[in-house]
Amino acid sequence: MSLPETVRITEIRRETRSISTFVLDAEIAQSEPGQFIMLWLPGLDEKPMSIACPSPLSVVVDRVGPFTMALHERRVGSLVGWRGPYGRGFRLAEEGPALLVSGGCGVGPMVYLAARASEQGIPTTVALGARSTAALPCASEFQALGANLVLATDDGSDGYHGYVTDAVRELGLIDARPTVYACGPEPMLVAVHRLCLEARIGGQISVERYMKCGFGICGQCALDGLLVCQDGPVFDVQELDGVRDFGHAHRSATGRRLPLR
Amino acid sequence: MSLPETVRITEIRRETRSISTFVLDAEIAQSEPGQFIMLWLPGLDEKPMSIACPSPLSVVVDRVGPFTMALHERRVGSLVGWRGPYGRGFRLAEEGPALLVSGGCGVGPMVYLAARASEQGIPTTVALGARSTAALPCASEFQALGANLVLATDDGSDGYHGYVTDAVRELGLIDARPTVYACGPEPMLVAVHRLCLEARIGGQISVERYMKCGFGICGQCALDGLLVCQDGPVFDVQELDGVRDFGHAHRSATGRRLPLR
Amino acid sequence: MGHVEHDKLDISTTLCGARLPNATVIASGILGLTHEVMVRVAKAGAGAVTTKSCSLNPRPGYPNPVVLDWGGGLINAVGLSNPGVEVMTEEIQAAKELLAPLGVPIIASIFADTIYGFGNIARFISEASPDLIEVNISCPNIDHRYQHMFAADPYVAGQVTRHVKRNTDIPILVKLSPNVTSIAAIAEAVVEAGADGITAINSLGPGLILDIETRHPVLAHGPGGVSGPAVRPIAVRCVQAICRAVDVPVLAVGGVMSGRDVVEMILVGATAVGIGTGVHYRGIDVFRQVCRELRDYMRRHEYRSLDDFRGTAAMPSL
Amino acid sequence: MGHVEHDKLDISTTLCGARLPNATVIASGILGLTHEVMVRVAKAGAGAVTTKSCSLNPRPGYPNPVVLDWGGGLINAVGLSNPGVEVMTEEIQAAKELLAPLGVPIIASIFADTIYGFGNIARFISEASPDLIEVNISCPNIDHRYQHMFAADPYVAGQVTRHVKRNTDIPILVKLSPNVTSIAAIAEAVVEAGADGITAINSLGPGLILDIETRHPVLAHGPGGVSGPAVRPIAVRCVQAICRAVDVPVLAVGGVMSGRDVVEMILVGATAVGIGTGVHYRGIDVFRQVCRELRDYMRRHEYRSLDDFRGTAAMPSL
Ligand SMILES: Cc1cc2nc3c(=O)[nH]c(=O)nc-3n(C[C@H](O)[C@H](O)[C@H](O)COP(=O)(O)OP(=O)(O)OC[C@H]3O[C@@H](n4cnc5c(N)ncnc54)[C@H](O)[C@@H]3O)c2cc1C
Ligand SMILES: Cc1cc2nc3c(=O)[nH]c(=O)nc-3n(C[C@H](O)[C@H](O)[C@H](O)COP(=O)(O)OP(=O)(O)OC[C@H]3O[C@@H](n4cnc5c(N)ncnc54)[C@H](O)[C@@H]3O)c2cc1C
Ligand SMILES: Cc1cc2nc3c(=O)[nH]c(=O)nc-3n(C[C@H](O)[C@H](O)[C@H](O)COP(=O)(O)O)c2cc1C
Ligand SMILES: Cc1cc2nc3c(=O)[nH]c(=O)nc-3n(C[C@H](O)[C@H](O)[C@H](O)COP(=O)(O)O)c2cc1C
Ligand code: FES
Ligand code: FES
Repeated sequence: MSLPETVRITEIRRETRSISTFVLDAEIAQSEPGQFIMLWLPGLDEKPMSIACPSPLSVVVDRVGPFTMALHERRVGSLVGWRGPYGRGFRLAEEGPALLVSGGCGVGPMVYLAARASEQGIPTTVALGARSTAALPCASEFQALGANLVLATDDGSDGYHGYVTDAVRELGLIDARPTVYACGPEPMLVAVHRLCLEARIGGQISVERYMKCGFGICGQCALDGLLVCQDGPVFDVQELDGVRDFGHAHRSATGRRLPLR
Repeated sequence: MSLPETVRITEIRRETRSISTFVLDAEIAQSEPGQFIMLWLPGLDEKPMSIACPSPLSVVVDRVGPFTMALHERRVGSLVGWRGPYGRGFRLAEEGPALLVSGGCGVGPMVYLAARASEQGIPTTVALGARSTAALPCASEFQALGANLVLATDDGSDGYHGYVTDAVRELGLIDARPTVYACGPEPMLVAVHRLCLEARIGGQISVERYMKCGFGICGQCALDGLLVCQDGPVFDVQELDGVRDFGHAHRSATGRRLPLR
Repeated sequence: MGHVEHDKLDISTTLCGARLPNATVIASGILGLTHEVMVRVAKAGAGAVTTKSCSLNPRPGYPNPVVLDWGGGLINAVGLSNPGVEVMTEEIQAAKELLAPLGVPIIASIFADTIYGFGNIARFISEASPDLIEVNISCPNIDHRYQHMFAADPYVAGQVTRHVKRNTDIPILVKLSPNVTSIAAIAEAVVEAGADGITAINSLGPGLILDIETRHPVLAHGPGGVSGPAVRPIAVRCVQAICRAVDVPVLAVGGVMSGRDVVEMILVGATAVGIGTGVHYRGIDVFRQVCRELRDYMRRHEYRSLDDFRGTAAMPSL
Repeated sequence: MGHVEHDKLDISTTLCGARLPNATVIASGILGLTHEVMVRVAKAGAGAVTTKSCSLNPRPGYPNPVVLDWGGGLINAVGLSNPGVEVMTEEIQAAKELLAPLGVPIIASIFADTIYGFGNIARFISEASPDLIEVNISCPNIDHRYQHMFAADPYVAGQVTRHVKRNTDIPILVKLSPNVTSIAAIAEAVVEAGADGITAINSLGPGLILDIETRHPVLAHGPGGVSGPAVRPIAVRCVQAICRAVDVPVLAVGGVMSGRDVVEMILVGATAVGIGTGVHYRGIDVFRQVCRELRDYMRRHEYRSLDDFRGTAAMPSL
């Protein structure tokens, strides 16, 4: 059964100008970092959102369009629906350190993953990229979890000046041969993908595609022959090797293939 | 779910000229003596039959009309359907001896009950009534179970000459204040009912009424406000006290109330 | 505003003039054969009882199996067995007397195989003075001699309604079938013809289930009407479409198992809610349980009566 | 007679001239959007693949939720989203090439909002040379501007069929709706008009499910078509009625989850069997699993091919 359960928003934490964390009056009994829920605004629409915390269920949402804007207008006490968890999440490698690479709104699942890594005593570095200081979300959460935090801003207003993937490379963050976990804009993911293959280190990458059902029925989220909602959203670097659409094309609500960005 | 399961008949044992035991390739995981199944002859009809043994599932069937006649024409290997168990069975009293009173085709549940009583080490007498010796079913089964067997025949060809209830009374079978369990023609049941009330001993009586659903939905098996298929077929003597239809009226397939016999 | 007291919650309703202590009704064909059992159902908490559909003459119905649980609900082809109007009249009279002190009304369900026949049976059954008459024009298991159900054609459905109205002063509910392309169009036709209210839905289909080992249908009749949880979304949609189309009370039936389901029906506009298959899943006690769940919902939402939320479902694109 | 060898069991079938290595087909609207995924489904064991229904122009469909699991199956109102015939033609061509070595045919599903439109889209899609064309005249979630589905009226259904036939040489299956009083009458009309085969059923209803806390329908569109286990008895009955009424192959769809369900459809006369919601319950691997279960049944009954038992259901009273 996957009917949305409607629950109240119990807390809204502003992370940046456009990103907030929404805490719901719900718990997910079993989930993995990287899995997502479908978040429903009754009468409007329903969209995939990564689980940032399973209990209380929280999502970190960037205001980018009609749905996320409407969500940002909701107040504590508003009713929203959710169903899930869906998809395949990150599988934390037991050996070696973890390097979490996150850009933009890709931060949600990383908060959850960092918490899980911290629980398991895995030494963790979080490389967080954004346009500017003001757009860097959840930095304090990562610090509270004991992660080593590396910031990168496009405008150099904080941390490394430039792309987060360049920071990873130039600051030697892969020297310790960590397993890399990445979530964020696709160009960043492509860079991480290349990095992992070149350095021959393990990597897992969370990919976004347009979703309708969320559970492997509609075919809307196809990435070549892969279904992002069910086979992903997290893929091993190897699984994405040779995937034609990765970094190149996504599909609109009609199913039409469109070049990325 | 109550769809009939179709299974093969694995054995047919002739008990009397008109009564046979049919053994099916099926087991009932949990049941009580007195509970019944609905036995289906695909393309023909489906009728209630008491469980004579849960494993392998067996019924003892008297040839009285079209359905039972058709069943008696089936051979080992024929497919029949069954669903159940249904209803409320006998609840064996832990204290004191058991007296099983059975007439005609009421013998099926008694075989099961005697087996249960024997398992529990309850001293058991079985009073078995029929028209003549040739019509006395399952006598050897009861003996094999170690029950004290009292026979009664209408024509005196074996055992007590007369009704089985008179045998019970006159042979002092209730002197040890047993709990009485009865199944058979309704006039016999009425006599047992009266006997139990008069002697102030516990009694449980299995009643038959026309059944359609077998699970409390159609209302066809109504005995006053009781549903025989669900509240019965086994009732405590007390529950039947004051029941207007008991011994007096039953209902046909239309639901019309008709005088008994 | 504080919480509404549980016992101040009013779950009564008025259905075509009949006052129901609560909005639950036992559906026709479930336990409605004899007065003692109907009284037992009322005592178990039903707000109204409906008789098994009754015809002029007694009918034995089809051989068994006539109803089975197939996993998603029930499938039935009972063949409209009933003892005939003469016996049913007595049952209704006996029931009325015993139901009166409970304040529980009785609905007499009738059917016939001709338009005129419906008028006849309505006249006869009226002698028993049931509180309401439900006109069953929608049994999916009719003999194949009749090309269509009466409920499949707006004109025929209207004619049946007219004949019944001409033969009784008791308010009538016309019971509709979901096995049509537009149930709203049928509803409009029967209301136009004088129906005081509508009952919807009768069983869905018919459906067909085979035993693949013997290759026989599991029901003796072959196909059978489907009811229970599997039909609930269809029933809710039908009730919603009817409530939007016509202005008479609707007795909503189909797959109602819980207080949640009752609420759903009332949200789309139902006046009262029938329960059939729910009796199988939750026992005769289903009425009391459902009422408790309904009250829990009302308390949580601070509704004091069913009117506070009846028909308030948000319907985007209809 | 000894047991039939498992690998000698022939579960292939011929559907309007197209040879299917096994009788299972993925139903339209399930994973049939892109050629890579369709090829994956074929590799997972489907005997044929069907594309998502395609229209002349791209359609984004309704907002989410468009499909949900409600317990008895799925409810969907996708709004017939598709990338339009131009893109779909490319997808079909790409798929054909990759499916050919597997021996798996492709069925192109089409729809339009006018009778003439159906002819148009049939002409365009034929350029991709799909093995079969499935004409979807039966989506229950069409815009309310259209009073009826095309599948609700024998005349209109026949006219659509005629226009499609005039515009293509590829054999066509017409996909029918269960939301009519007599699906057999519609089947007769489309066969009379030239349909080479029939697909039945499309989703049931529509149904409606509310979230009682917010009082909103759970689907953004409001009502939605019901599929899955809850509709299987209805689908079996429809297929049985169609097979009795007309003499063309029937692709049976609706609630098929297991080999048992495939057998049931074949027993009432189906030539091939579609699976949609089953992919949700058992994964893409459902095709392989179902074929194994089908073979187990055939071995037990010593059937060597589907012809050995097709249409052999005992139907008492129909
Ligand atoms: C698995 C997954 C997890 C996600 N997790 C998060 C998260 O934790 N936080 C967050 O802020 N965002 C997340 N997103 C992205 C989020 O779903 C979109 O930002 C949101 O749908 C935008 O909707 P909109 O109406 O606000 O903007 P729009 O203007 O409609 O769209 C903006 C962008 O979002 C994408 N988008 C729109 N609708 C969908 C859809 N139905 N499915 C997928 N993408 C869509 C569009 O392709 C477009 O690129 C996730 C997406 C996926 C696929
Ligand atoms: C709970 C219960 C347990 C039973 N157990 C046994 C048993 O173990 N062995 C056995 O031989 N018989 C048993 N019976 C009786 C058996 O069901 C009938 O003998 C059988 O239905 C007769 O069918 P027929 O077509 O052969 O005869 P018919 O000529 O149709 O009927 C003969 C008699 O059986 C009764 N009967 C017919 N149909 C039904 C029905 N659907 N439900 C109930 N009674 C019916 C009639 O009232 C009539 O008195 C039981 C009945 C009930 C209610
Ligand atoms: C065994 C059975 C018998 C029925 N008999 C009748 C009947 O006689 N008259 C009638 O109008 N409806 C009859 N129905 C239909 C129910 O009244 C009801 O409309 C239908 O079952 C849907 O409701 P439910 O899902 O709550 O059962 C019958 C249903 C069942 C299951
Ligand atoms: C999400 C979803 C989308 C569907 N889209 C289409 C469609 O585009 N065209 C069509 O003819 N049928 C469509 N259907 C109906 C299915 O093809 C099928 O007829 C129906 O679901 C019944 O089969 P099932 O129970 O196996 O799912 C869709 C069904 C679902 C669940
Ligand atoms: S979103 Fe529907 S298959 Fe992935
Ligand atoms: S046989 Fe149907 S209620 Fe007892």
